[in-house]
Amino acid sequence: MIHWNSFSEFLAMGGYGLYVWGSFGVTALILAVEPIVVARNRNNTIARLKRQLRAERRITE
Amino acid sequence: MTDRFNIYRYAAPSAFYPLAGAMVPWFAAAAVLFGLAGLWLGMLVAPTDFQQGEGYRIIFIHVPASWMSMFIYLVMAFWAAIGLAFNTRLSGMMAQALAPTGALMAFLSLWTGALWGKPMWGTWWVWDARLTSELILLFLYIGYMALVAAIDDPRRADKAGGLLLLVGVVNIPIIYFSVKWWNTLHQGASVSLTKSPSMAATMLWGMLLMALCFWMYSIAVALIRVRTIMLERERNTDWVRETLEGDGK
Amino acid sequence: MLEADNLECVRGERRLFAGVGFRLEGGELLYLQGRNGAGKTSLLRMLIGLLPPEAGEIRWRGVPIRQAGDDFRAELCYLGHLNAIKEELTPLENLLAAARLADEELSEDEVLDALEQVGLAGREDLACKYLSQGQKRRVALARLVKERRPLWVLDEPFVALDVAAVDWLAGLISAHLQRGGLAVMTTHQAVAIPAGTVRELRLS
Amino acid sequence: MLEADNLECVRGERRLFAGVGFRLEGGELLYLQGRNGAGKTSLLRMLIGLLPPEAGEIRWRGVPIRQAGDDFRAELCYLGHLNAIKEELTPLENLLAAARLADEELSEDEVLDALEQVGLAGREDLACKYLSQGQKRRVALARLVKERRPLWVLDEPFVALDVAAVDWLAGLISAHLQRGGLAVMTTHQAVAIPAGTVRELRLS
Amino acid sequence: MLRIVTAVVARDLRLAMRRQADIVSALFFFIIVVSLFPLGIGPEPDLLRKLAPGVLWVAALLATMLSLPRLFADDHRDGTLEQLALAPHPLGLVVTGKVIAHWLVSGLPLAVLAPVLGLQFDLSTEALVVLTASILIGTPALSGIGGIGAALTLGLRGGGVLLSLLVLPLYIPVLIFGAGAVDATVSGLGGEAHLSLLAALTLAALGFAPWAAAAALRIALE
Amino acid sequence: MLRIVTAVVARDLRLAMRRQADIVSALFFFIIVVSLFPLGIGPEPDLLRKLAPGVLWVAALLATMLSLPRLFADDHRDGTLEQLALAPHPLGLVVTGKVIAHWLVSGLPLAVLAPVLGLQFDLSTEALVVLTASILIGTPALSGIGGIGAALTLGLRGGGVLLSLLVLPLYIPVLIFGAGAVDATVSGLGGEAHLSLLAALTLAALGFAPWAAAAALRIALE
Ligand code: HEM
Ligand SMILES: Nc1ncnc2c1ncn2[C@@H]1O[C@H](COP(=O)(O)OP(=O)(O)OP(=O)(O)O)[C@@H](O)[C@H]1O
Ligand SMILES: Nc1ncnc2c1ncn2[C@@H]1O[C@H](COP(=O)(O)OP(=O)(O)OP(=O)(O)O)[C@@H](O)[C@H]1O
Ligand SMILES: [Mg+2]
Ligand SMILES: [Mg+2]
Repeated sequence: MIHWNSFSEFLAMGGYGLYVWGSFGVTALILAVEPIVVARNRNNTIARLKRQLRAERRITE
Repeated sequence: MTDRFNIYRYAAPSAFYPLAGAMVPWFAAAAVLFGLAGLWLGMLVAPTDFQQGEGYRIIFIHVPASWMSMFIYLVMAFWAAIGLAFNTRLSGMMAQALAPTGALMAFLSLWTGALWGKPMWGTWWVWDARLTSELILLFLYIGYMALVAAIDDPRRADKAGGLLLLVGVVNIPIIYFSVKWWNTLHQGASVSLTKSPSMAATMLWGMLLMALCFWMYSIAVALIRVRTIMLERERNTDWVRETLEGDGK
Repeated sequence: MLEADNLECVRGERRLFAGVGFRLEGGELLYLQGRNGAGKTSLLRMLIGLLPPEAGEIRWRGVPIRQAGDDFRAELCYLGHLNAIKEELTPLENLLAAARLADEELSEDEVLDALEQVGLAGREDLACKYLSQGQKRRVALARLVKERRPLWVLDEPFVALDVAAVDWLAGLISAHLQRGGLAVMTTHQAVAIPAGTVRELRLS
Repeated sequence: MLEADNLECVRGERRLFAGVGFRLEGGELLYLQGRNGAGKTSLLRMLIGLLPPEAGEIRWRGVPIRQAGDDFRAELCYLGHLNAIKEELTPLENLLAAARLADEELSEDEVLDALEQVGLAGREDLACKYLSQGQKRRVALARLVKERRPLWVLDEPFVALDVAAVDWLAGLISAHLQRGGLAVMTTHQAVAIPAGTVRELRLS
Repeated sequence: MLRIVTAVVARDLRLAMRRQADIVSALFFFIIVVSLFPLGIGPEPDLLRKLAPGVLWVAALLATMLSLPRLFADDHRDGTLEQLALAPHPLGLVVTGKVIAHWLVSGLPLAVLAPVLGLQFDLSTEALVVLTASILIGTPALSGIGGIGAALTLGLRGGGVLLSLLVLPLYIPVLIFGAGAVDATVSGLGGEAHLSLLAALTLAALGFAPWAAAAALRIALE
Repeated sequence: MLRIVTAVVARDLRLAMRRQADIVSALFFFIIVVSLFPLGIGPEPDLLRKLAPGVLWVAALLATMLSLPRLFADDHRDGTLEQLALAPHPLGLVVTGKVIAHWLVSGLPLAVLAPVLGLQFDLSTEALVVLTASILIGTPALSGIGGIGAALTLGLRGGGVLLSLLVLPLYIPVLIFGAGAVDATVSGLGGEAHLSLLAALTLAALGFAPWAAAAALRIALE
């Protein structure tokens, strides 16, 4: 059922390796990096807001 | 006020925030599953294309990315229309949360298309109608993000950005139909609801699974982003304070 | 005639005021007071419908102004801290253009007359960019001379005016009130308006 | 210290004034009066060297200011009716940048202190475009708090300020005069400057 | 209704006349950009003839765009825009007037000048006629769409460049049909189809754009 | 002396960062203009390769020029320029600082981006290197000369277009040598001669322009 005979054949992609893997590589990179950036952004925001909230509490108390 | 919140129950950020939080893992998991299945079908099982050799496998990301880039813009425009008509706070945030992902999808469509074009057409880039309008779409995304970033008052930014989205939405049909209207290098739609698909079943399934993967992925990322935006925007409301005092979930 | 209920103003993170309300009838002047940054200009912009209030409602002749739309605006005259005059045009041209854009009939003679009243006789044909601060303000104020719309909203109208012009303007506002007009005004200068009922509203 | 001889000002076709002269020593305030358009702003711009007079001469410490050049400007502080603040920058950044460009040493603490004095505590980090008219003016005036250069030239400094701020500024000018400074000022508002000799010059 | 539109047009034209420089300089900008190209590219006549439609249209587009930032900015800065927004008639009418005035000052002169510049590129008479027609028909759409961009970026510092970013993508169809019309004529296919598409674009833009721009202005004034 | 220059540069850069949009959008303007030409002209690769140097340089020139009107206008409008003119050091130094900041914001990013856009036009590596070098060397001259124009047209309404009118003729030598350098490389002649002429132009412009601009500013302030 699997179409390829060997791993190197898979990598070569019938001579189109550069183009196919270039596409898949960049896509994988972007789809991996975006969630990381988004999650980091979220954690930073939460940390900053918590800090602000605490500072505010301290002033009003 | 209260009855309005009942009508638009989940249009209220305080109600949407936990709901979105609960949905994220499911969409993320679905994205991974669909992705693995799609890659397996597309990269390992699907046969060689008789015209394009193995190079055609780029289709498994090129087409989903192209579809998503257009679809996300439509969704943003939909939210913008809702926001301008009913003045709901959530809609602007949704549009903003979607924009970066949409821009990335447009970029991926261009990138993979360029990498496909080199072996197939012998050039990275031609000034063909579809390619050009996809480029315009990328500019529209960037323009939207730049406009929203340039306005500091978030509510004004939402309204102005929404207006821009509605104006720019005319570009979507142009991209989609450009291949029909101008007879050009780029290939026409081979998947359509009315005609039976003209490609091998494994290829088709691989592509559809990858499309679902991209779809789930976009929803998951946009939901995380919208939750961040909500906290930031509503930081002075009670519900955000309570949320922050908990664990932020 | 002009009512405001429970207005709330939020700018950025800051709540400037909340629960502000008043009721103004013909012949009355509302004198808005408050320190710098209290929100006077913001309140005025709400009253004329340029800034949507965070909460509360403003009614003119019983109808919410958002709904009244053009009907409300047809009875309103606003003078902000910007003069709304074109530097390249002469005072005469400025006033004629303003009248035409506001859909009012105003003849050249009437305009010349108004300019003379504000002490700009002899400068009708000098481009406004050559005028002094106070003279520019006078051109803006000349619009009020023939103004018969019932509601005047004035943001710091006395700024840059010399003593004589301040007196003149105070008289003009009085006459408007005596004709049964309404006015809402802010100013940091203590200026006595001779006629009409003066109500004060303090933002803080 | 500051002398003006026989100044003449012509704008366009119009001779605004001629034969104006005065002499100002340390600790003295020159209070320039005149109706709108009399030429007060024009005279001030001559004194600081931005507008060459039609006739006459201005001397600082006995040297004509055209000749003195940078030496004169190093002792001069001018505040026009424009605020000279950047709308995008915060008050803090504005004042620091202004000091650095005028080649003065000013620490962040000093600036924060000045801002607190003008009543902008809590707004140090808000971009100036969000400030109210009066608050913007206060940012511009905050430059004067630490200002030790001997000659202050102020064009309508009280505009847009509320009563408390007017009093504060009058006090600041008095202190400057008591330190032996000179000041030239115009204003249409009657404001008493408690200390120093006040000389008046009326243009008409 | 018409009275308001004409009043706005009259005022804006008078202002443009007073500034004089405006009209003349948009034209000169057009001329200079068009003349820059032969300098940057070199003087081969065949090459130039091929370039002509594209270069002329891009230059027309840039010249129109350059004057956009000031479409509402002056009125905004001196408070006139507030007064216009407070006038008792739809703001869309006022914007329509301003768009018309903008076209009269910046689009029309380009159409007048285009054939003269086209001669420099050795275009045939027929191509020149189509060029003029396409610019005449297409530039109102540029003014209309530009109005939306100008309104959206109003009051934002750095607006000028942001404005180009927003507006240029929307200008591209106009550019394609406009240059396409001339191209088609040059290659003997006839430019009518392109021209009628261009006319449709312009009608759509003029009917729709002023109201979108008016909505954007209300947002900017908040 | 240096302190003043750096103080001005620091302030202007901070302002640019605050507006964010500015830097990004000048770049995108560049990208968009470069992409417009193929749209107007048609997609033949051979033709496009011939156009590349001219188009890229004209676009760089326009992108620099677009941001010129605001070089002094903002400072003029809010009164900062008066204060700068009253500071106890030569106004020319202040102008030098502003010109440097302008280049950092508008010229430098263009040089970074130019090779990527050059790829779209199918240029060789060598040509791309020379293109980048020419833009890097040439744009400071554009900022400097532009400063004079900006100062001369300061406070004149309609200044933006008038400015282009004044400045473009002075930009032409830069354009010719800049595009010429790339052209010479493409046709195998080597671009060094052009590049060194360009460098000479830039040095002359940077030494002389700030003082001319300062003089023009004093006149504008009268
Ligand atoms: C940068 C260049 C390219 C861009 C921007 C681009 C854009 C798009 C877009 C927007 C779609 C989705 C529209 C639809 O489904 O009808 C699409 C689909 C497609 N593209 Fe491209 N494309 C590019 C290059 C290429 C190349 C070089 C090829 C192949 C030689 C190619 C082949 C396809 C195919 C086969 C589809 C699927 C059509 C279908 O089945 O519906 N594209 N492309
Ligand atoms: N984004 C923002 N964040 C925080 N505060 C803001 C923001 N925008 C505006 N403000 C505040 O809103 C107020 C605006 O006040 P407004 O202009 O209405 O005052 P005013 O009463 O007219 O004052 P003045 O007497 O000086 O004219 C100011 O205090 C300003 O600091
Ligand atoms: N080109 C010109 N032709 C004729 N008159 C001119 C010209 N330029 C300026 N003026 C006049 O010069 C005067 C400028 O006055 P200036 O600004 O110095 O007045 P001021 O005393 O400061 O007034 P204010 O109290 O209103 O600030 C005005 O009366 C103005 O009309
Ligand atoms: Mg105010
Ligand atoms: Mg004055």
